[in-house]
Order: sequence, then structure tokens, then C-alpha cells
Amino acid sequence: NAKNEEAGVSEGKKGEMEDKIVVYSPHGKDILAKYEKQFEAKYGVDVEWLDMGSQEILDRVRSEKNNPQADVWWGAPSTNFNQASAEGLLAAYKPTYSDHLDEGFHDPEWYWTGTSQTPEVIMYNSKELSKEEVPQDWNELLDPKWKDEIIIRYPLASGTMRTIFSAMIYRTYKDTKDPKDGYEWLKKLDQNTKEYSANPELMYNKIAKGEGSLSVWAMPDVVMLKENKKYPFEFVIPESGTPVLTEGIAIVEGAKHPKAAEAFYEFVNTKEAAKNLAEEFYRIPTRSDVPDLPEWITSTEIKAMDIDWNVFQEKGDEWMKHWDENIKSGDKEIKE
Amino acid sequence: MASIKMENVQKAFGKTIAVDHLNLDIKEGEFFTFLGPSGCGKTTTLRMIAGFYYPTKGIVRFSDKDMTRVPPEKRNTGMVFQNYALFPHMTVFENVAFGLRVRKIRSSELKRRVQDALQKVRLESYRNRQVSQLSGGQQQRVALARALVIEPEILLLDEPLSNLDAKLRDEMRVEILRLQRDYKITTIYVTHDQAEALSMSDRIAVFNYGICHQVGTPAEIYNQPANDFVASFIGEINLLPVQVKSVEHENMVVALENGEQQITIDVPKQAGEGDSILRTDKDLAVAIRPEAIRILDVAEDGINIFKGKIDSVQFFGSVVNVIVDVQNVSIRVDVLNTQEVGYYYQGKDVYVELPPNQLRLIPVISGDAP
Amino acid sequence: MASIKMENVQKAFGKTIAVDHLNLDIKEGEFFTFLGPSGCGKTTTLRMIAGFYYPTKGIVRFSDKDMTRVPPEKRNTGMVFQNYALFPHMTVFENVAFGLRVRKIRSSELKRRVQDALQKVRLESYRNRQVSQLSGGQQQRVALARALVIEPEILLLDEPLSNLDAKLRDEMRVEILRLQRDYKITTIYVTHDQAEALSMSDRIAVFNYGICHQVGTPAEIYNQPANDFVASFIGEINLLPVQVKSVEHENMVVALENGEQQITIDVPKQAGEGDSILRTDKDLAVAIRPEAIRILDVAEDGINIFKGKIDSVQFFGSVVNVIVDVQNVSIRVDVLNTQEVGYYYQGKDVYVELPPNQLRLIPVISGDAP
Amino acid sequence: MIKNRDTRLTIWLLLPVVLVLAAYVLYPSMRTFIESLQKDGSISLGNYQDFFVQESKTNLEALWNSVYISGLSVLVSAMIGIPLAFIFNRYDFPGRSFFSSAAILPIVLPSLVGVMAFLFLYGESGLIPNVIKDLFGLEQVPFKIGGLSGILIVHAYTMYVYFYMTVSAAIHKIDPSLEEAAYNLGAGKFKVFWQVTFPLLTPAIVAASLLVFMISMASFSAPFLLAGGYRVLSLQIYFSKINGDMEIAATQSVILSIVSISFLLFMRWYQNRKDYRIASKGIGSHRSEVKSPLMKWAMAVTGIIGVIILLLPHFTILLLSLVPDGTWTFQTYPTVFNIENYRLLFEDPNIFKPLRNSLLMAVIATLANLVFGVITSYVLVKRKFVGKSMIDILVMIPWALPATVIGMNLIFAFNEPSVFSFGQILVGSFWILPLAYFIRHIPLVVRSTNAVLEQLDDSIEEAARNLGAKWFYTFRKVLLPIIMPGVLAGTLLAFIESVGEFPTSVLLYTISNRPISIEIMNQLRMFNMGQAAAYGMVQITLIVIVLFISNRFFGIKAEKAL
Ligand SMILES: Nc1ncnc2c1ncn2[C@@H]1O[C@H](COP(=O)(O)OP(=O)(O)OP(=O)(O)O)[C@@H](O)[C@H]1O
Ligand SMILES: Nc1ncnc2c1ncn2[C@@H]1O[C@H](COP(=O)(O)OP(=O)(O)OP(=O)(O)O)[C@@H](O)[C@H]1O
Ligand SMILES: [Mg+2]
Ligand SMILES: [Mg+2]
Repeated sequence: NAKNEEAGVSEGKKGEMEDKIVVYSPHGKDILAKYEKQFEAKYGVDVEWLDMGSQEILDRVRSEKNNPQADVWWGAPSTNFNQASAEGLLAAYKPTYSDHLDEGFHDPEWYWTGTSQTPEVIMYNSKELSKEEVPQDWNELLDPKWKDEIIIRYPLASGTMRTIFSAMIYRTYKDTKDPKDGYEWLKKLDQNTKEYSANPELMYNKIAKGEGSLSVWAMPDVVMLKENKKYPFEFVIPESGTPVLTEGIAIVEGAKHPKAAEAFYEFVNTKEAAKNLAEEFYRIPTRSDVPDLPEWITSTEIKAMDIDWNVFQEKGDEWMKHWDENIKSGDKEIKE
Repeated sequence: MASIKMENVQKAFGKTIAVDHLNLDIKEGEFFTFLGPSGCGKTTTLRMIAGFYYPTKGIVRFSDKDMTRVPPEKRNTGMVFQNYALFPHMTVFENVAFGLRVRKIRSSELKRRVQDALQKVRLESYRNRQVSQLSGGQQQRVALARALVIEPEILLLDEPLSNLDAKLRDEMRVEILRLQRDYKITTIYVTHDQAEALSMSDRIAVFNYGICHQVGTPAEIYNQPANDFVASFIGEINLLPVQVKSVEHENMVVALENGEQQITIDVPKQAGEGDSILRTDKDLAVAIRPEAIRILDVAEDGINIFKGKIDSVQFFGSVVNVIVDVQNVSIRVDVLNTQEVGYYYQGKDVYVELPPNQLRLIPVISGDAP
Repeated sequence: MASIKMENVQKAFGKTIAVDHLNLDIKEGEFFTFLGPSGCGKTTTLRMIAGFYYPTKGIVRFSDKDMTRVPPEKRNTGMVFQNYALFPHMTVFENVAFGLRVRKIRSSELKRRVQDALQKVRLESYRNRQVSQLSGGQQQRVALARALVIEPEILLLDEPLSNLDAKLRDEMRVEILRLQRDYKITTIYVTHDQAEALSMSDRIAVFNYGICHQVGTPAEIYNQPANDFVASFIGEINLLPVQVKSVEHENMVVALENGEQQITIDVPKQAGEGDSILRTDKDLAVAIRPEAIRILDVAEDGINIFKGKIDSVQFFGSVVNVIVDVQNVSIRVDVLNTQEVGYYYQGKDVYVELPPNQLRLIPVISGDAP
Repeated sequence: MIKNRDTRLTIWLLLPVVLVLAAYVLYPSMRTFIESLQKDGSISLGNYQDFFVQESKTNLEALWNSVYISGLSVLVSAMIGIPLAFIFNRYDFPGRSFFSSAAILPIVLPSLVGVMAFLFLYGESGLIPNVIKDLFGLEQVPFKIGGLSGILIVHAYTMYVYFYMTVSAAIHKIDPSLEEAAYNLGAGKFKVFWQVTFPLLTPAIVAASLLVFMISMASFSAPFLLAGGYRVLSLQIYFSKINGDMEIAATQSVILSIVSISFLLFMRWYQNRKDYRIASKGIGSHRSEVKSPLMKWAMAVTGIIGVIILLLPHFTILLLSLVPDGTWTFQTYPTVFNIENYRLLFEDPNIFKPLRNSLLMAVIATLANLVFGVITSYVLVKRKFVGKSMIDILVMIPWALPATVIGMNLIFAFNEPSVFSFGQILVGSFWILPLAYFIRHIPLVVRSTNAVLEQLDDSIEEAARNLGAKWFYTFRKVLLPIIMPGVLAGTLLAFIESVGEFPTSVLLYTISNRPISIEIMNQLRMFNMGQAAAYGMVQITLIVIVLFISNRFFGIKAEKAL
């Protein structure tokens, strides 16, 4: 019946739809090009997209506030969307599949809805380390034996890393309301960290070539690298639980092509689309009604950390700023 | 052809006054020269005539028309710049044709006139050369042709020869005179070379520190300088500071400042001139050209004959320059380089005669310079 | 002080031979001048002496020591460049001190010597100025002081006056001579100005197209030029192509090429010279300086007196230049600007006398130039 | 009443110059400044206070690091650029003219891939260290770059060109007789160099130092990629902006600008303190005689090695573009080579769009630069008016400001309608990028035009007017043709830099004008190193073709631009 529903939507609105739609998305050329083609074939609406980092999208949507260029923002951690909706950058839209989304997978006011989940994991170079040696939980990363083995993406510009670091603080913060222990933890991690890489590509490269052997990163990316790009990577899901990010989609406030935007919004999160994304692009769907998911999703047991994302949004900047200014050892890179 | 009149012209650059109280009256077809040392305002005056500067005060007229504020492109003057200012990206032909193109002359006539001008400066065969491939003298001729081809009413030449060597200068001088006579253009020539000025000009204006000291024919300027600056700037001259002793009808007697010699001077025939100079509050000097002085081996009878000793003899080619010391006053005497020259040698005792009719009493203004 | 000897020196740049077959012998303390038109190899020769070029062939000796390949900084010559080449980033004092600093002279002595040199060129009060704040003449004196302060054995001056105006040139000339005499340094002076060369030098070498045509004292060069190039390059001269008619003991008779006039020439006293010139395969010409010719109003008795008509009169200051046409041969006569000058005017019939003892028969080589 | 025609003309010419500078340089900067004064909704200096008294001192640290890196970059670039300029301009050896052109190749390196190429070359797992390690059987790689040293090396590599170009030009202008005078006074080679030649190069060195300092202050790609944790001000601005702290970003921008402009003023003062004008009166200069043949060949060999080192990053990009993605991950050396990346690239129907965009925008911006540069420079050099030095400084400001700041300025100024944008919102439109390129390259074109105009004798213009030509005719038919070659050299350089521009592009691009550099960045973001490199190769080829054509058919040499 979902199929009919969707068909109804499309047929009903086809006539009034604008002839163009602009999508901002960090999903990259492969995904975007594919959905562009399908959407254009189906609706005859010209899809244009810009791919850039989610943080950059937020930044850009902000600077284009007076003259919005984008219609749809597809893909970013929910924290980014929360921030954007707080600044009035998003338009509310309740999609047809809203019933199939669990509580945490959408904005209460429907400013965004989730499309996929991203658990954060410990990633390692499978040529350098065996499955047994690898730390099984966050705290094991602090073991001095990993000194100078850990290479981390520079967290300030990375939603993934911000989430992980915030989660590390949040673990104790939620009880004590004091980030001190978390800061302590991060300080120790910093001592084991060899380098903060400017972009993911550099981090992959360094870990693949053995300059370091451990990192923390998002699971779908690790799987994708391993399967598609033949990197010698494996991952471990921390035993004590891991933050699971929700990636979402939203319509930009003041969008110039609102009808087409809604169509696209629906289109990329149909059951088929979700399944396809899971199979081809290693994304774990948020919809609870997607059948026949690939084996790596069903067999992996993820223990999600219980997180109040509002706290993340509220405190995140402050925590990261503190990390940046007080924890990160500035001479890390100058040492060599 | 046009006459040029400058009426009480002044030009100031900020606080420096480059030209002041200038009154000039240049006749049609005249070859007029501005002469003076570096920085005396020659170029400034020329540029006011060309229209590159506007006078601070005063009026510039061409044939009685007020041109003071007319822009340069409307003045129809032809100018040859000191460095020629040829357009480096054009050939000789194009350079010369430029002024005609601006005037929208028909192509066939343009060709004819350029050809004609190039012929006049004897450069027909160079017409398609780039100007950078010409020698200095040839470049100058292109500059001349370029200025002449537009048939200007006035030709302005700003030290056009100062970059050339002596030999080439001589040739170019003849060339310029020939062309000026051919075209019969009112011409103003700027130079600091007095030989050039004397040999070429109809009339000369001598400048110093922005002031025009004298205007006159070469012979007037040379033989009757208005003051010691003009006298010493034009050619060599002996200037002896003196005090007037007595004035009679036909001559006067002056004393050198060392007080020992007395010199007799013929009073110029023009009535009153002798008087006016006596009424000036300036110091006075007796001036005599070195070539006007005679050297005598033995004392002769006559006036103004003084005993002296030869201090040095310098050989300048056609002229030999003998410095005679007359009781600590150095007197320069020029004699032609003929057979007798060998007779003069350092230390020889001689007599010098200063003919009274060649002596002139002039005011000394050198101390007055700003 | 040192003597300089150049033995069969040649310098080629690629295919152009700038200097060839050069033999010079410059004595200690001499003021020696290289004279010649632009591009004749003067600078090249000077630079070989300074060590900036190495000769392609031949040997350069200073006081009999072979210096041919010694680098410039080891030659102890002082050079004044045409453009002065003052260091723009240093003050006057620092410029002059440079050579001493290089020699590691103690500071107190250095000060004394620089002070001394600046005094000699009369620039003490300018010591702390930047060189760009000096006038051309002052800059030249700095350049001189800089070259002199190191007490070089040889002083080299490459057209040091060519950028100055006539007045300043005269002053600087005197200055240079005074300093050369003071310091008693062997000096080589490069110029293309013949008046300069004649008035300053002990000896002169005249160059053209890389060849040295004559070496001699100014009087020798002027009065006994080796050929028509030297004759016409040094001062004005009348050159009349002739054919020898008859040779006697004390004089010979030649005919002008128009065949009408016959001229009698005293044979020089030096034995054989008259002969050698007759044996050359070159064309011959009679040379006479314009100042040696006399103008007569009426025919007088005597030899070499010809009738003619005044073609033009040009006023050059101390000298008046009269062109007399003698049956289509132009003869230039210089007379001093004295009272009588007014007597000469265009079209006047006159007689010219060419004194036989002032006439010289010389070979014509002008056609030989490469 | 305006006194005369000339003054009137000056005013007419000045008008557009002042307008453009006010609208696109001054106004955006002022907007940023005003933004920096906003704190919690009121106007105050609070942001500046925070900057300096902040407890952790990160901002001060970043400021210090920026200045420190910029200072070092100046030193290192000078140490490479000056000797190279000497070798190529003072000595004649086989292949000299080829090498002297090759020496400017670093400017055709695309910024992002270029930096990546450096990592692949000299990083810990880079080719060179590993080749050396394997050749000599070492335990460890002998050296690697990263962090500070990485930034420095990349800066030195890309910025020595400025020293090379300015010093080369200055060497040509030095009258050789000055050096000869020093030899003649007994100074040896060493002394002559240090006491005469080198001081005379001061203006050129000052100019180049200024450039390198300002560009290093503003440098983005290198610290961004090479030193994730090393704090420099240009990155701080970027992160503040990303974090949403616009006021802080503006404050940091203003402070960075103040440092750069102070340095600019300091250098001007220093240069004007002494007189370096060579009072030569036009004596033909001659090359010193060539010494031993051994020397000659040593020079040639040094030249060849130098050029190989210069070209290594370009070769690395070529190499990367030939290695299919996924075959060079953990392996030390790549094993598979094919043109898969190019195939993938050219399969994309949209491949040529960024290329076309970049070219189109570069052409628009450069044309504007050409027109504006010539007029501005003419007014500055040949006309007299009050406030000249003010205009002079305004012209230089786009160099004193980091590209990121220029981008920010434009966002602040033009994300709402203003008179200067004819009532349009420029942010998000096609025109914002050409405008940004135009602004960034104002100083470049004006400077190179100044250089030719200053050499042009005033009397040329006067001669034309004397012959009856009006000002505009004179300008068109006489001045322009004479100065064009010099002007075009500067314009060519501006064009090349526009084609590869990254830091402002990343802030301002939109769908309709996405340029090459952004395309490359996105390939990188999607881990398609190979395709990014292939794209980089396309960009390099494009620029080289432009260079070649302009050199070959129009005789314009970009290396003569400064
Ligand atoms: N544009 C100007 N601005 C300021 N002062 C000027 C300007 N042009 C000339 N002067 C000053 O005016 C005076 C006269 O200058 P001018 O150029 O007329 O001299 P000149 O007689 O042509 O000298 P020279 O023989 O050196 O060319 C000089 O003191 C000069 O410094
Ligand atoms: N470095 C060089 N390379 C090639 N040819 C040269 C070089 N230097 C001089 N020449 C040539 O050698 C000849 C003599 O030049 P030189 O400079 O000695 O002339 P000059 O007598 O000093 O002339 P001027 O009076 O013009 O200075 C000229 O034909 C010149 O072109
Ligand atoms: Mg002048
Ligand atoms: Mg010379």
C-alpha cells in the first residue's frame, strides 16, 4: 500500500510541480547522480545538486538565508538539522511515511525526518592488527600501548567526530552534569593520538599505509571503503554502546521549488530507495518497514547509547571549543 | 606661420616659480632660441607655448589670438622632444603619418605628404623600419618629419641635439636650419649650448632662474651683453670688477678693484646708455672678450696696455687660449692657432692691450640669484 | 703610478672585431686620451685595461708586469664610469669609503683619507647626503673621489663629462686636470669631444673602427694629422683632393681635381716624409685649417692666393666662420670675432691666401672603412 | 568650477576607479568590520576583548602561528627564489630560457590536489621517503613532511615564484657598471654581491616579501590539509564560520587584515627610507663575460635538477590520475596503471560544465581586471590628484586580506540587496564568483601595469597630443599598444590564478557556477583520489595550453608579470 500511496502523491501533484529542484547533500556524486537520474525520469523535473560537507551545508544555508538557493537538504546528522531549525532555516514537512519512523528519527515539529542511522565504531587496519588485539570498547583506546597508533579526523569540521567526542563527555555528563570526567577522558585519548587529519581521505590513507592503525569513524563509511574501495579496514562496535547518529532530510525555508522539493523528499526515502541505499551504499535505514535488508545490517548487533540530542546541540559547541582550546595538544603536529 | 606673444607670463609649481615676468614677442617665420643653464625655465616656457602647462598668470597669444587655455591638441604646434618621443610600436611611416591620421587626411594625400616629409629629411628608404632600428640622428629626423608633416604654424624644438655627439650635432644643425628655411615656420629652439644658439638663431632669449635677461640677435647678445650673467654664459669673457673714476664726453676711466690699474673705456655712441649704467645701484664690471685682446711682445705706446706674465697656454684646436697674469688679475686671451702660437709659453713676459672700443661696462647681478 | 703597455691587442665579440692590432705605450704619470667617434672601440680598450674584458689576442702590461688575465679587483686601477655608477643606496661618504673598506683600512685612517679626498673634490659638506640628492657635477666629483681615494696606480675615465652641460664641463675639466696633477696618476681619458682631448691631454690616440690611427701630442695630432680621418675628426679642416704635379727640393706643386688651381706646398723639414707619402697607393689631399687661411680684400702678390666669393658667414662667438667659394671649391676660413668682422658679408668678392707652410699633403683613407 | 580639461579628465577617470574600489573593496571590508563589532545584539568591542583576553589564548596562538609561518615562508621562499633568479638571469648556459620559463610552473599546480600531491610525495608513506628508505635499506623513512614543515615546504614551493619574478626583473634593471665599479675598487665577488647587488635588489625583495607574507597569512589549503591541529588564523576564521560564530569570524578577519596591512605599510616605509633609484643615464648594459665551461655545465645541471624537483608534484598528480581507485591503499607503491579514472571522468555528461564555468568566469573576471587595471594604473602613475596614496592602499588591500576574508566580506556585503549590486542579492548568484576573482586580482594587474607605465616616458603621450590627437585617441592608439605586452603578462597570471582559485570559490560557488577546484574537492571528499587527480591533470593541461598559446602566438610571458 505504500506503493500506491506514493503513486498517488506523485500523480496528484505532478501538474503543479516546478520544473527544477536544487539539492544540497553530502552524499556524494554516486548516490546523487543515481537518484537524480531516477527522479528526473519519473517526474521530468530537473535535479541539480551540490555536494559538500554537512557542516558546510549548514553554513551555506545560513549565508543564503536571504536568498535561498537550495530546496532540499538531504543528509546530515540530526544535530545539524536541530541547529538549523532553531535558526529558522528549515520548513516543516510531514512526509507520508511518517508512521513508519520511530520516535527519535524525526523532529517533533517535522522540520526534519531521519533517512538512515550511523553507528560510530572503532576502525582498524586489518593488515596491522588482528581482530583479537583490537580494543573492544572506548576505554581500551586509552591504553598507553596504542600511543601514536591512533589517527583521528580533526573533529571541529566533522559531524561524525563531534558526535563521538560529545558522546564520550555525555556518558558521565548525563549523571553529573559536569563535563570534567569527559574532558579527562579526551585528554587521555589526545595523548595516544598521533595526528588529527584534515580530511577523511588523508586519514584513510594514513591508516591504510600503516602510519597509524586505529581510528574511530562511522560504520557505513568503513564498510563502504572495505567493500568498494578495497581498503584493508575492519571495525569493532564498542561493547558498552555507541552513539547512533540519525541522518536526515529537510526542506529549506523559503525554497523556490517547494512542490518538487516535497516530491524529492518522499522519493529518496521510499522503501525501495531505503533498501537500495542499504545494499549499494551501506546505509542503515530508519524506516521500520524495509524488508530484506542485507546481512551485514541484520547480523550486526548495535548497542545504541541512550542520548538526549538536545543536550548535544546545546552543549556541543561549548564542549568542542573547550576541547579545541584546552585539551588538544597544539604541538602534536609540530613534533615531527 | 604665426607670431607668438607672451605677456607678463608667470608659471609657478607649488612654491617654486619656474618662469616669471616673461614678455616675449616672436615674429612670424623667425628662428628664435631660448638659451640658459639647466633649470632656468626654458622647457617650462616652451611647454606653455605647446599647451602642456597653463601659465599661472599672463597671456599667450598666437598671431594675436589668446591661446592661454587652449588644449595642446588644438594649437597646431609641432614639437620635437629632447628624447624624440617616437612611438615605439610604429614604423617610421606610421610615426610620421600619425598627425595626419588624427586630422583624417585622405589616404592618398596622406601618403603623398608623408612621402614628401620623409624625402625632406632624407629618410625615404627607411619608411618601413621600426624606429628602434634607427640611429640617434635618424630618429631625430623622424621626429622632425613627424612635427613638420602636419604643417604646424609653430615648430618647437626642446634641446633636440643634446643627445648626439659633436659630429652628428653639426650635421643635424645644418639639417634643421635647412628645413626651417624650406618650410618657413616660426621656430623656437631650446638649448643650453651657446655655440648652437649663436650660429643658428635669428634672435636669442637668455634665461636664468626663470627670468629672461636679454633678447637680441646673436651679435647683440655676444657683443653687448646686458649684464655679467649673459656675458659669461655666452662664450668666454674677461670680467673685471671695477669702480668708475671719471666720466668724460667720449670715454670714461675706471679702476680695477686692486686699485692699481686704470682702464679707459669708449662710451657707447647711443646717447644716455652710459649714463643709465652709472645710475644703477649694482656693482659694475668691465667686460672684454678674450679674442678682442691683443698680446704684445714689447711695450707699445697706447692706452690700456698692461705688463703681465703668461700663466698657462691651452690648446683648443683652432684657438689657443693664453692666460696672462697682470698683477694677480687673470686675463684670458684667445689667439688663432697659426704659426706664431709657438711663441707663447708659460712664464713669458708679455704686454696685453685692451682696445677701449671693445670694452664694455656692465652691471654685476650674479649675487642676486634666488 | 705605473706605465701601461698594450702589445698587439685584439678584442673580438663573436664576429665583430672591436679592437685590432693595438699597440700603445703609455708613460708613467701621463694624461693620455682615447679619442674617436662612437663605437670605435675606446670603451672596449679601456675595459681591457680595467680587466672587465680579456683580450682575444695580445698582452696588457702594467709597468712591464703581464696583467692580461688578472681579474679587475686585483689591478688597482681607479675607474670613473660614464654614468658615474655611484652606489645609490649609500651616502657620499660610504661611496667614497667603499674601496677602503674593501681594503680593510683602519677606521680612523679610513675617515681621514675619505675626508681628504672629499676635500680635494670640494665636497666635504656633502658627506652625508644620499647620492641621488646631488647634481650631475657633484656626482661626478664623488665618482672621482671614490676612484682616487684608493690611490690607484692608474686612473681610467670613460667619457666622464658627456652628460654635463657646456659650463659644467669646463669646470669639471679643470677639476680633473688639477686632481690628476695633484695625485700624479697615470690617467687614461676616453672622449669623443676633440676640444676636450686637445686641451687636456699630454698625448692622444685617435681611433676609428677599432684601429688606432695616430698617437701624438695634441699639437702633433692637430697640425700633422696622419690621414684625412684624423684631420677631419680633430677640428674643422679644409680637405682638397689633389694630384701631385711636380716635386722640388723645398716644395711641391699639386693640382686641385677641378684642374684649374695649382697649389704650392712647403715640403716638411723631416727628411723623407714627403717621399713616403708620394709612394702610398692612396689618393692624396691637401689639408689646411680654416684659421690658417687669410682673407684679403684685394689681390696681393704671393703664392696660393685665389679669388673667390663669400658664400656664407656664421657667427660662433669668439670665431666667425666664413665660407668662401673658389670656383666651386668651398673653402672654410675662421677669423676671430673682432671689430673687422662686419666687413664680411655674403656675396662679397674676396681673395684667400693659403700659406704654403700651413699646407699638408695627407693620404685619403675614408673609403677604406669596413 | 573645475579649472581645466586635464583636471576634469582626471576626475572622470578617477570616478569609476573610486567607485569600484569603494563598492567592492572598501564597502565589504567595512561590513565585516561592523559585523565584528556586534556582540549579543549590541555594538561593542567585546569581540576584540575576547580575542585577546580569552583564557586559553587559542586566538593569540593562532595569530602568532600565522605570523610565524608567514615570516618563515618569506625566508624560505627568498632562499629559493633569489638564487634561482640569479642563476637564470646572470649566467648563460644551455637551456637557460627553457628553465627560466619552467621556474614558474608551481603556479599552475591546482591548490588542493597540489597539496595532496605533496603528501603522496613527501609524507610519511610518500614516494620519495620510501624510495630512499628502500634503496638504502633503512629502518625508518629518512624524512617526512607534515604539520609545520609541510606547510612551509608547500609555501616555499608555490611562493618562491614571487621572489623569482620580482628579483629577475630587478636584476635586469641593475646597471652592470655599478658592480664593475665595485670590482674596480677591489671588491671580490662575495663583497660585490653582499654590498652592492643585494642592497640594490631591496625594493624587489621587499615587494616579494610583502606578497609572500600576505599570501601566507591568508593561505588556506596548505594548513587545512597538512596540519589539522596546527592553529593558524585563516583556519580559525573558517572554523569559526563553520561553527556559526559569525561575529568571531569577522573579528578574526579584521585582526588578520590589520596585521597584513600593517606589514604592507611597514614595508612601504622601509622601502622609502632609502633611495634605491639607479641614477643611470641610459648606458647600454652588457652581460658579464661567461667564465669557465665547467661552471656552465654545473649551472645547467643544477637547473635541470631544480626543474625536475619543481615538476615532481605535477608528475605525482599524473601518477595518481593513472592509478585506479582502490589499488593503492596499503601498498607502498602503486601497481596498477590505466586510464580508468579518465574514462570515469569523461563518462560523466557534466564533466565539461565546471571546466566551462571556470574558463568563463576567469575570462569575465580577467577582462574586468584588464579594463579596471589599466585605467587605475594610468590614473595612479600618470595623473596627479589628492589622495593618491589612499587609492594606492585600497588597491593593495585585496592582497592584504586572506581569500577567506574576501569571501566573507562579500557574503556580509552582498547577501542582501545593495546599491553596489544594483539592488540584487549577489550571494547565491552566478556573478558573485567572477566578482570575487576580479577583486582578488586587482592588485596583480594594477601592479604589473604600473611597472610598464612607470617606464613609459610622459613625452610620448605629449607628442601625440601635440600632433593633434585627443586624449582618448592617444590612449587607444599610442599608450595602449605600447603597454599592452606588459599588461597582458599580468593579466595572464590573473587568468591562471582565477582558473584554479579555491578559497573564495568554496565559500561562494553555486550550482550554476561551480568551478574546477570545487569539482576536485568533491572528488576528494568522496575518496576518489584518482579522479580528483585526473581532473587536476585536466586543469593543468588547460593552463599549460593557455600559457603556451599566449607565449607562442602573442609573445606574452607570464613570468614577466611582476
Ligand atoms: N612639473 C614640475 N613640478 C615642479 N617643478 C618643476 C616642474 N617642471 C619644472 N620645474 C622646476 O622649474 C624650474 C625650471 O624647469 P625647466 O624644466 O623649465 O628648466 P630647463 O630650463 O628646461 O632646464 P634643462 O636645461 O635642465 O632642461 C626648475 O627649477 C624645475 O625644477
Ligand atoms: N659586449 C659586446 N658585445 C658585442 N659587441 C660589442 C660589445 N661591446 C662593444 N661591442 C662592439 O664593439 C665596438 C666598439 O665598442 P666600444 O664600446 O668600445 O665603442 P666606443 O668607442 O666606446 O663608443 P662610444 O663612444 O659610443 O661609447 C662597437 O661596434 C660595439 O658594438
Ligand atoms: Mg629642459
Ligand atoms: Mg664608450
